[in-house]
Formats: sequence, C-alpha cells, structure tokens
Amino acid sequence: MTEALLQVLGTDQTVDGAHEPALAVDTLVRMLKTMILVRCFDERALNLQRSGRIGFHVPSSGQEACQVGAAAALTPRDWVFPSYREPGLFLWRGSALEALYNNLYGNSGDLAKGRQMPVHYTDRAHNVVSISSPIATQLPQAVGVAMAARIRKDPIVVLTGFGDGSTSASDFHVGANFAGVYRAPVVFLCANNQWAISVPFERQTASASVAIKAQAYGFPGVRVDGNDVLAVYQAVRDAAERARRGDGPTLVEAFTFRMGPHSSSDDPKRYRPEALCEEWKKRDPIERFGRYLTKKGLLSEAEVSSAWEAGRQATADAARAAERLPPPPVESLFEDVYAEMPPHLRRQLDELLEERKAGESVNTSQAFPL
Amino acid sequence: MTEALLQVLGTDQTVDGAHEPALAVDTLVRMLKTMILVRCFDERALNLQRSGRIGFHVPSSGQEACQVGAAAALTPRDWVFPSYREPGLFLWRGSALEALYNNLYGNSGDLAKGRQMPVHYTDRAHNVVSISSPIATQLPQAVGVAMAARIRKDPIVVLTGFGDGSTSASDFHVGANFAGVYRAPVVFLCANNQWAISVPFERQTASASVAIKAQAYGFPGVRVDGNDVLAVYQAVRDAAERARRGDGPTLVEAFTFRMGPHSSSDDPKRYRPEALCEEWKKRDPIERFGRYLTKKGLLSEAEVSSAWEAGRQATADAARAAERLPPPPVESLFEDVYAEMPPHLRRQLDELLEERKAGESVNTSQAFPL
Amino acid sequence: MAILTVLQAVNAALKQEMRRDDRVVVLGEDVGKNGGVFRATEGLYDEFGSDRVLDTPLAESGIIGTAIGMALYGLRPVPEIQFLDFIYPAFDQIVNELAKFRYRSGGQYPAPVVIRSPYGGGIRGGHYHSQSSEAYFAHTPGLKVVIPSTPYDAKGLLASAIRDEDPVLFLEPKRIYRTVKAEVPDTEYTVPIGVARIAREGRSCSIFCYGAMVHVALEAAEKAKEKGTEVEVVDLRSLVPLDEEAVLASVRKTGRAVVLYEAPRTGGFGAEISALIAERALEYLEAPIVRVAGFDTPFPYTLEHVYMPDARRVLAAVDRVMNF
Amino acid sequence: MAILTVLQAVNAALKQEMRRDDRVVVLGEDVGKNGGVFRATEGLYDEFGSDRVLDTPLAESGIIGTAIGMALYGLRPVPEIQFLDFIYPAFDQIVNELAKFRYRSGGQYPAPVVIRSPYGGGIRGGHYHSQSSEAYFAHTPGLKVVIPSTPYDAKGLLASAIRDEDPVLFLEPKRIYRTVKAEVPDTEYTVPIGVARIAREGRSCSIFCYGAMVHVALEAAEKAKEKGTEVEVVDLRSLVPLDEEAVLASVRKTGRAVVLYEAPRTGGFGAEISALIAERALEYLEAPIVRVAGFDTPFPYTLEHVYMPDARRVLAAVDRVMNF
Ligand SMILES: Cc1ncc(C[n+]2csc(CCOP(=O)(O)OP(=O)(O)O)c2C)c(N)n1
Ligand SMILES: Cc1ncc(C[n+]2csc(CCOP(=O)(O)OP(=O)(O)O)c2C)c(N)n1
Ligand SMILES: [Mg+2]
Ligand SMILES: [Mg+2]
Repeated sequence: MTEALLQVLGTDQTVDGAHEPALAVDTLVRMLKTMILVRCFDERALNLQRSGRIGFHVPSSGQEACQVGAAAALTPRDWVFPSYREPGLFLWRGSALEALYNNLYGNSGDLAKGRQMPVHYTDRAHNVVSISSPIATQLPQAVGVAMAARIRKDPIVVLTGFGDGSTSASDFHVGANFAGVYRAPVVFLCANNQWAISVPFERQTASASVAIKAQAYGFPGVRVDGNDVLAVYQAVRDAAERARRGDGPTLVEAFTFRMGPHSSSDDPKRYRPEALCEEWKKRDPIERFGRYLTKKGLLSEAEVSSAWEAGRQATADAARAAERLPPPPVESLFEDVYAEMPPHLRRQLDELLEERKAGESVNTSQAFPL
Repeated sequence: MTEALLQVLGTDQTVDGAHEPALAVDTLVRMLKTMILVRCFDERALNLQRSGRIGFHVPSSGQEACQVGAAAALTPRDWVFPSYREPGLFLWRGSALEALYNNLYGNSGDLAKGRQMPVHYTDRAHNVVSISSPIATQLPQAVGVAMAARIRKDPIVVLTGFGDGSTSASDFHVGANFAGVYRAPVVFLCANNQWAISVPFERQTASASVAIKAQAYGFPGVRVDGNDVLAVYQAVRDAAERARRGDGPTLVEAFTFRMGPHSSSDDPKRYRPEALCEEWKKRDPIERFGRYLTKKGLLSEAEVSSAWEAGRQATADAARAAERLPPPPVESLFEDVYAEMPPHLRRQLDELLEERKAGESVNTSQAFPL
Repeated sequence: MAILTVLQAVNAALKQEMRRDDRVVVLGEDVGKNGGVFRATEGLYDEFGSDRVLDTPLAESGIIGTAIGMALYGLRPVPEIQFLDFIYPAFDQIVNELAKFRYRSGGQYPAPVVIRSPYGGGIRGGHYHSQSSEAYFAHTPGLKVVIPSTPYDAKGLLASAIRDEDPVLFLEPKRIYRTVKAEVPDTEYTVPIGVARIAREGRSCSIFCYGAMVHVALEAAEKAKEKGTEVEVVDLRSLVPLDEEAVLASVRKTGRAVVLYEAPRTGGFGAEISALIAERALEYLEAPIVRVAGFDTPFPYTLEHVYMPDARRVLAAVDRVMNF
Repeated sequence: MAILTVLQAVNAALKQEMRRDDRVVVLGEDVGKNGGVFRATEGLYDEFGSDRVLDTPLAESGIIGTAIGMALYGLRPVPEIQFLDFIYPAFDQIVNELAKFRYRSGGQYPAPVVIRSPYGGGIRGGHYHSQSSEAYFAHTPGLKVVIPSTPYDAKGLLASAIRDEDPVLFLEPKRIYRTVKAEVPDTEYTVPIGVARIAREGRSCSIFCYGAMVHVALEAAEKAKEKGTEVEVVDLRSLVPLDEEAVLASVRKTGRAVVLYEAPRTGGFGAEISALIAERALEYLEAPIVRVAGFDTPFPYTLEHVYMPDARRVLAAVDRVMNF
C-alpha cells in the first residue's frame, strides 16, 4: 500500500484547484523569492567550498520547496528543529543571510561562535534550534518541546525536518512513538530525497513509503510531491492545524530529489545514475512554482529574473561581509561549556593563555574529507 | 485498524476446525505437559524467592501458550533469542530443568557460571542464546544470526521473543527494519501482556496493535490469542515457513496477560485492577488446552492430574539438586572476559588470591529490591 | 528534623523542588502511578498530576531526548533512568546532545536537565543492575556528575542539581538507598556542587571515594585506627566539577593516597584522581598511590561480594601505603 | 613492498583477510558501492559481492547488533562506524552486549566482532566528526581497543584484530589517513595486540601516546633533541590490553613521563597511564607526570588547532618535566 501523492502543481503545468491554497499574493511571491534565495545561497556556498574559502557545505538544491513550503505554513511562535539540509527554514523565518555565512566561515560573528562545522546553524531569536550532525536526534527533542508547550498551554506547534535515511535511526522511532502517546503538537517532515548518501531508499527500508510508517504510531502519514511548494505548504498547514487543535502529530513525507552531491565531499556518480538527475531537473521546484506565478500573472518574467539577480547580489554581499570577520577569540573555546566556567576550565584557559605568550599554534588542519 | 485476532481454541470451548493444526497426538500431549512443567517451574521458583533461597524471579504464569506454542513450531536447528519471561522456550527445546534452577541459584553448575541474575538462562547446545536484561537488544542480534544463516545458505529460522513494552525500545525498530531490508528469516514474537511493569499498553504506544507496526517495515504482522497454544503454534509455524521459503520476517503478536507480578519485586496491585486478574484466570492457557485434549479424548483427566503431579515432583527434585551445588570458584570471576586471560586480569586474580589468604570477603549483599 | 533513608531524602528533594518551582517535571519508566521501582518518586503523581509526573514509553533515548526538548523550552525536567545499566540507549542523547547543547549553540540553547539514576552494586543485581559507569560521563565535557553518600547530601545536592543551569547526572548509590539513615532537615537547604566533604579527618593517609564506597572507607578507617593509622576519608560528592583543591590539600597533609571506587579498575574515575595527584602533588607523596576498585570484568552475580571492594581490601591498601 | 597510506593499509588488510577467510564480512553505511566515505572499503563490493559487503540502513545499533548475531553464528563481521562520533546509538549493543556476551554466557557465546571506526581531530570536522572517545571503551571489560599510528601497524594490527577471538574496537586516526605514508609488505603479516612500540628511543624522558598523537610526539622529540633532551616515544598501539610492562620499563629508564592524548583531559585514557605509573613506578619518578590533552570542552571547529595538542605544547610539557 502506497499512499497517494498529494500534488497541487502538476509537472505538466496543470493545477489542482481543489487543493490550491488561498494564499495572499505577497506570500506567494515571498515564497518564490525565498526559494530563489536558498538556491543562490547554496550555489555560492558550494563555490566558496570549491575554491577553498570555507571548509564544507551541504547543498539543498532541488529541495527548496520542502523547506519553504513547510516554513510558510508555520507561525513565528512555532518552533523548528531543522536538519542540515534546510537553510530555507532559517531564511523564511528571518535569519540574516550573513548569519548563515558567518556559520559557514566559523567566524566571530557566528551565532554558534565558530564551534560547529559549516551548515550547523542556530537561531534562538527565530525559534530555530541548533542543528546537530547525529541523525534524527532532533526528533525526540522536538517532541519534548511540544510536550512542554502543551504543559504550559502555549498553542504552538513544533516542526522537525529530516531525510529518508533518518527514518531508520532509532530516534525516529522513539520520537514518533512518544509523540503518538502524548499527542504532542509536532509535524514530522521527512524530505525523502531517495538516497542517504549512497544508500537508496529500498536498501534503507522495505516499507512501501515513509508515510506509512506513521501507522506504527497511531497518527496519520501523508505523502506529497516535495518539488511542489504548494503541496508541501498544504500538507504542513493541515498537519499544523491538526496539532494546534490538540489532535496530535502528523508525518509528512515530501518526495523529492537532491540535485547535487550529499555534501561537498561526496561524488554521487559513484552510486546514482546521471540520467536520473537530468530527469529530475525537469521537475525543478523553483521553475515549476515560478511558471505557476507568471502564468497566473502574479509576477512577470522580468520580476523573476530580477529576483535571481537580487539573490545573487545578496548572497555575494553577505558572503563577502562574513569573510571579513576575524575568527572567534581563543577565550571563547572555554565559554558556554557550563553556565559559569568551573575552576578546571579556568585553569586550562589560564595555562593556554600563558603558553601562547611563547607563540601560537599553527593551523595545520586538513580539509574535511567527507 | 486492528488486525483480527486468530483463535483456534475459543474461550467458550469451541474449536475453529479450519485453523486447527494437524499435530501428532504425541506432540499435543508434550505441549500440554511442557506448559504444565513451565507453570510448576515458575511457582516453585517464586516460592524459592519468597522463602529467601534464591534472589529473584520473573514469573511467566499465564503466558505458557506463547512460549510452548512458538517453541513447538520450530526445528532443533533453528535459533532462539528469548526474553526473560520465556523459560518454556528452553524446556521445550531440551534444556534440563536442573540447568534452569542452577541459574536461579547462580551455582557452579550454572551454564552461565553464576554470573548473571536469575532467569538469565543460556543454552548453546540447544541454540538458545544467552538472555540479556536490557530490553530488545536481542532483536537486531537475532536478525544478524538470520542474515548469517542466509549467507551460509543454512535453511534455519530465528525466533526472538519480547514484550509489548519492548516495541517502544529503539532496537525493536532497528531490528525490524534490518530484517525487512534483508528479508531475514526471522520470526518476531511479541507477547503482548498489556503491561510493561506498571505502564499499560495505551501509554506505551498509540498504535492500534503491535501487529500493525510490521507495516512500517514492509512485512506482515498477525495477531493471535496468546492464551491459545494452537493459535500461537499456527501463527509461528506459518511465519517460520514463510521465512524458510525466503519470504522474510513476520511479526506475531500474541495477546495475553501475566497472571503474576512483573517480577518478585513487583506489586501489581499498585497499577492493575484485581478484577482483571480474575477475568483472565478464566482464560488460563493450560486449562483451556487441557480441556481441548480431554474433550478430544487424547488425554484423560487422570493423565492431566498426573502430569501436574510429575511437574511438581520434577521441579522439586531439580531445585533440591541445584541447591546442593556450591557457588562457582573465585577464579571463575576472571574467566571468559576474553578468550585468553590477559596479563592485567591475571595480575588482578593473583592479587585477589593472595589477599584471600588473609581472609575471605563476607557476603553482605542485600536482596534484590526490584 | 526527621530520620530519613537516602531514598526518602531523594523523594523529599523532589517534592520540595516541585513545590517550589512549577517548571520542575519528572518523567521516566514507572515513575508515575507506581512511584518508581525503588519508590523514589512515590507520592509525586498524586500530588502533582500527570502533567508534571510522566510515565513514559520504554525508551531511554526518548526519556532523555524529550527531557532535552522540555529544558530547551524552559522547563526543568528531572528524568529517571530506572537503572544506570539501562542508560546506554540514551548515551547519544546525553553525550552528543545534552552535554553539548549550550556550547554548540553559542550559549543560545542551554538544556538544564537533571538525570537521576540508581547505580552500583551490592544488591545482587548481576551484570545489568549493578554497573558503575560514572567514568563515561565524567569524561564528557558539558555534564556535571554528582553522587551523594548520605541522606543529607542526597537531599541538598539534588536540590542544587535541580536549580543548576547545567545538565547534571545525579547518581544514587542504590546499595545504601535504604541502609544508610540519618537526620535530615525538613526545611529547604542546598549543598553546593563541586565541593568535597571530609567524611573523616586523619593525618596518616587519605582515601578518596564517593557513593557507597564512602561507607566502606569509613569502616576501613575505623579498623585502621585500631592499628594507630589515622585515615582521612574524602567524599568527592561531585566528580565534575571536581574539588581538586580538596584532593590536593588532603594528600599534601597525609602524603599517602588510596583511591577507592567500585567500577572496573582500568579507566575508572579513580585514575583521574591518581593522575591529578601525580601531576600536582607528587612531591608530597611518601608512597605509591594505590587504587582499590572493581575488577576488569563484567559485574558478576554470585560472587559480587568478592568483586566489590570491601573494608578488608581497603585496609590492605592502607597497609600498603603506610608500610611502603 | 609498496608505499601505502594508513587508509590504503586498512584497505589492504581487509582485502587480505577477506580472501583468506570467507567468514569475514564487512557491513556499514556506504561501505558497499560507495566504498566507504573515506574509501577504506573501496573495491571490496566488486570483489566479494553483496553477501559479504553489506550496505546497511542508517542505524548504528543495527550495524553492531546484527554484527553480533553474525559473530554468534560463526562469521567474522567487521562493521564500520562511519565516524566514531556516531557510535553512540550503538553504545548499548557494544558495552552491554558485545563486551559481555562471552562472559555472561559462561563462554558459550563468544562474539568476535571487529568494529572499525575513524576517529580524532585535525580534519576540520567540528563537534561531530572529531571526537576521541576511546576512554569509554577502554573502561569496558570484554573489549579490546587497538589504535595504529603507522601504515605498517594499521595493516598488521587489523589483520590480528580480525583473527582475534574477542571483540575489538579498531580506531583509525583519520587525521593521518592520507598524510602518513610508508612501506608496507604486500605479503601477509600480523602485529600482535597488546604490545607497545618504541617509536623513538631516548633516555631523558618518556612520552606515552597513541594514534595521530604519536606523530606530534615525534615532532616534539625532534625539537627537544635540539636542546639535548633525548625523548623516548612509546606508541601504546593497544589500550586494552595495555602493555603495562613497556610503560613501566620506559619510565623506570627515563624517570620522567609525559602523557599525550587528544581526548578531553579529565578521565581520558592518559589518566590510566598516570595512575599505572603512580602506583607501580612512583619511586623512579624524578618529576610530576604531566598530561597534555584536549581541553575539557566539546571539540570545536574554527579553533581546533588551538584545541588539539601540538608539538609546541608537548615540548612545553617536556621542558616542565625536565626542569622540575
Ligand atoms: C548517527 C549518524 N550516523 C551516520 C551519520 C553520517 N551521515 C550523515 S548524513 C547521512 C545520510 C542521511 O540521509 P537522509 O536522512 O536521507 O538525509 P539526506 O542527507 O538525504 O538529506 C549519514 C549516513 C550521521 N550524521 N549520524
Ligand atoms: C533498556 C531497559 N530499560 C528498562 C529496563 C527495566 N525493565 C525491565 S522489564 C521492563 C518492562 C518490559 O515490558 P515488556 O516488554 O512489556 O515485557 P514484559 O515484562 O511485560 O514481559 C522494564 C522497563 C530494562 N530491562 N531495559
Ligand atoms: Mg535522503
Ligand atoms: Mg508486557
């Protein structure tokens, strides 16, 4: 049994009017512009990595609809636990482009103080939680926030994003099961891009879909075309409303494809047929949504072009600004391990500062190989 | 969606002829006798614990049909990974009663050399793997054995038992998912006794049943009356055949009830209505199966009585024999940590032996509180 | 003042803090209706209800993972892990997530979770109901590790832990849950984290220990006194942050050190105490630093009294450092 | 003889052992078609097929759990954990199951699994691609913990590990995966587990280390020589079992010890080395035992070169023990 795939914008340019959400023009235009910005952000970041200016990148090109469709369906008070492939969640919610580049550079302007690898953004001001590398750990955490909000009687919803491979991880199971039991207001958003690095979906699980897994936890699972921003919006909005009503979690599977490598260290040619990439290029979520807006007369071709232009300019400026910031100070290494620095860390810091009077350590780190 | 409950022996003494397995009379009689033996074993063990002769016990009274029905559906070459509530798997497969009591006493005759708590049996000779306390860890291990057997082209099946609470554990998910992907010849047998210590099933998971969880892994789940030994036999035999054919795993949910406490340290009155126990007494799996056999004329009432007598006698004898054996020698503490004793352990042993010349340690351990 | 067991003191601290601060919630397996398998959470469900005392599904990473989320949102969750032996399914959530949240988010997302768990041997629990794996956690920056050895400290340290802004692993030596009793004030008080306690003063030799082993050390000290050896017993109380000054001060005074712990010897937390002394008080030492610990085997069942350090073995070590 | 990197030596050992013994199987995330994210398993899938080189779902406890089952059944599984930072979801399967299987079954069910995993810093991997958590495993009886520092040892120790009857955690210092190259015999050989290697002889002072830090120690030793200090570098190679005699012999000879590791300082495996020396060679010491280690913070990103011990810091420690 495979769930039906919800689609609003057909690949053949048809539109399913019954499911077409009633969104303000402003919102629709902002959605497209954010998707374009995500793509520009991504392309620049990959270039910065290729030219050795940043150490690592995880591109999300091809998956912009999942990110922006979902983000647009939430309110600012809602909380978001993103995976590493969802800068769009940050950008829609209001994080500055420069903040993201600061993270990629690990500089003194980085909100995470240069402590995490690139793409591990964090933004408390917009209720977006610090990204972790270990897969699926954010799911039970998201459920915990949702449970706390219920206890506090705050009408918020928590969304957490992850990939298809992540559904195999133990914390997927544990998070979903807790959510079911406590009817926690959570939206589980799985961007099923059909590969987990080199492992295809059918080696990941024998289940017919991701959505069907929700049955194991007693809540609904839905499948949407993840390259159709309106379908993603629709599904996430429904799920969020359900959650806000007190009816518990939903698992949303957004079926999609990553157009690039898993990360800047990956070579998809080793495991994925090139032809497939060509095919999925035709389903590019930005193009599809752009065509819809222009066809509807909500935006002209020229406006779309200038959105691209603006995106390229904004990302170039932000990256340049980030590059100018110095690295974080040595002292910052020892901050935030605890609320207050305990004596043993103070001692280690003092020793380090003393040692550095004699000369500084040379950075001999190699480029990240994965 | 709740799966239908497979039942052969109705609580009202009706028999579902269509599902009645064609078992030899010998086998049927042996099944009843083993169930009786399990009950006698259990009652004696709990008494031994109550009178302070052993430190701990986990009773399985009420769940004999799950154990014996499943065991009878396997071949001796198959492997079994039991949980702590399944002595019947050992007894059916040929473990000596005394071996089990030796474990309860932790004496020098214990196959595990007195190293584990009571009820953590192990029996290599009968392909029953050492029981672990941590919940659900045996599931991926069972899948590993099944994968290895497939690689070796050995036509064996692996059965692993666990409770309803165990389905929440991460290794349930991980084991089931691997089994699905590799189509491993595994039978997952969940004895759903509706409580995990004090936590009722509906606080454990929001799913409609345990069986339905199989959908998340792309293989079938079935639900049977776990107090009906023929239904359990039937379901496990079907599952084992499927697995042996190369068609992969099955999840069998045996719906049942533990008549006693979770363990010798538990007091179910704190969380479970007494009335329910009275109700489930009427569905006693041994009585039900005994009635079926006597009604069919395969066994007389007198023969049933003497099976009980024999069971009581055998367990009394075995327990007495176990009680006579001395504890394991001190040296055994250091064996089997590694295949060969490395120098640091040899040194620790030598020091200990030296120290003991001056006097031995006094056993001041308290009784196990759980 | 009432005479309380360690277990009752834990229960009293939980009640006190839950009354004091409605952000405090308790969650775990069987902690609700059942009051916990050791009854540490007895009475909480009735008093505070199902919103603040949550029976959870059987999944430790879910218990800790959701507790992290609750803490991020502003609550003060106090999850219970039924036995420390069962904490490992949550190990990733603890060492990769809980311990690093504040740091990795640049201080934006602190996660003040207090994990309570009974630990240690001496109750005939075998492999999986006896482990002392405090060393794993003490080697994990971002966590605090606190271990009381008396009812007074149990209540006072747990209260401090719950008020702390950082994640704390609060380990309860279950062997002394019911056997050690003492007067405990009914009123509110806290015992600061990071300060060791001199459980007994002496000038001949120091024993560094924590948890149930403090009582073994005290018993050995009593016996040593018969031979004229004045043993100082230092109860570390918190492994992280460690009261390094107290350790160094004691060894500078006595010149002799025995390190006592029940975990497996190799790589146990006691090794850190030896290393600390060997680096910063070596010149005061008049004898080698002797460790008395569990053996490097899994925890056994029948022979647990041979496995666990007892006063006899500690006394032998005291003799060794005294007669060097 | 060919010049191989550490990575190529690992690959060569895997090929050699898989050819030699058809019970050897490799499993893990991306180890098949993709040849591993570092390419350690490159070519295995083509040569040995999908029955012996298994791409797994993304679940570390499944990788280790199924490997345990395979080993119980008689195979010799060699699972890969993609980064040591991601091993924790399998922690329970490793410390409660794999490590204890032989013991808890009275010797009936040994589980000879070799877990390979790249570990350590120096590749700009941040929090979650840099950890050195060997101490957790070295404190777990039943496991062996082996860490090569040269291509020769990588091949020889991995071959030994795969032939070993016990579970082995085989940690590969990824920082030197590609940077350290040396001649490695094409023919079969093994390097015994439990025997340390004197990487450089000296009589002034000993540095005890392992993995990538061996090369830092050698660099420091070279610099110390300029000042006339003859540093002995002892490469432990295996933490469990530890070659205690080699450690004690070196310190008895030099009278001075520096312990070097990149993991967080508190409770790191180096503490065990200090404790060993302080207990059994204290009378030979002419100076405190100085540890050089990572700081007690999560592993950072931008400042990793400040975090990780380098030759400069090691040299300062050597100076400290020499000038005591
Ligand atoms: C626990 C853990 N194991 C392994 C990894 C290495 N890893 C990083 S991403 C990834 C694949 C994730 O696939 P998926 O969930 O489908 O997300 P996608 O990358 O396709 O967006 C793996 C195996 C990790 N980060 N964490
Ligand atoms: C990982 C882990 N957590 C907690 C426990 C403590 N514990 C032992 S049995 C049990 C309940 C198990 O319930 P279920 O799976 O339904 O089996 P049942 O006891 O009902 O047969 C718990 C929580 C454990 N053994 N392992
Ligand atoms: Mg994917
Ligand atoms: Mg149950």
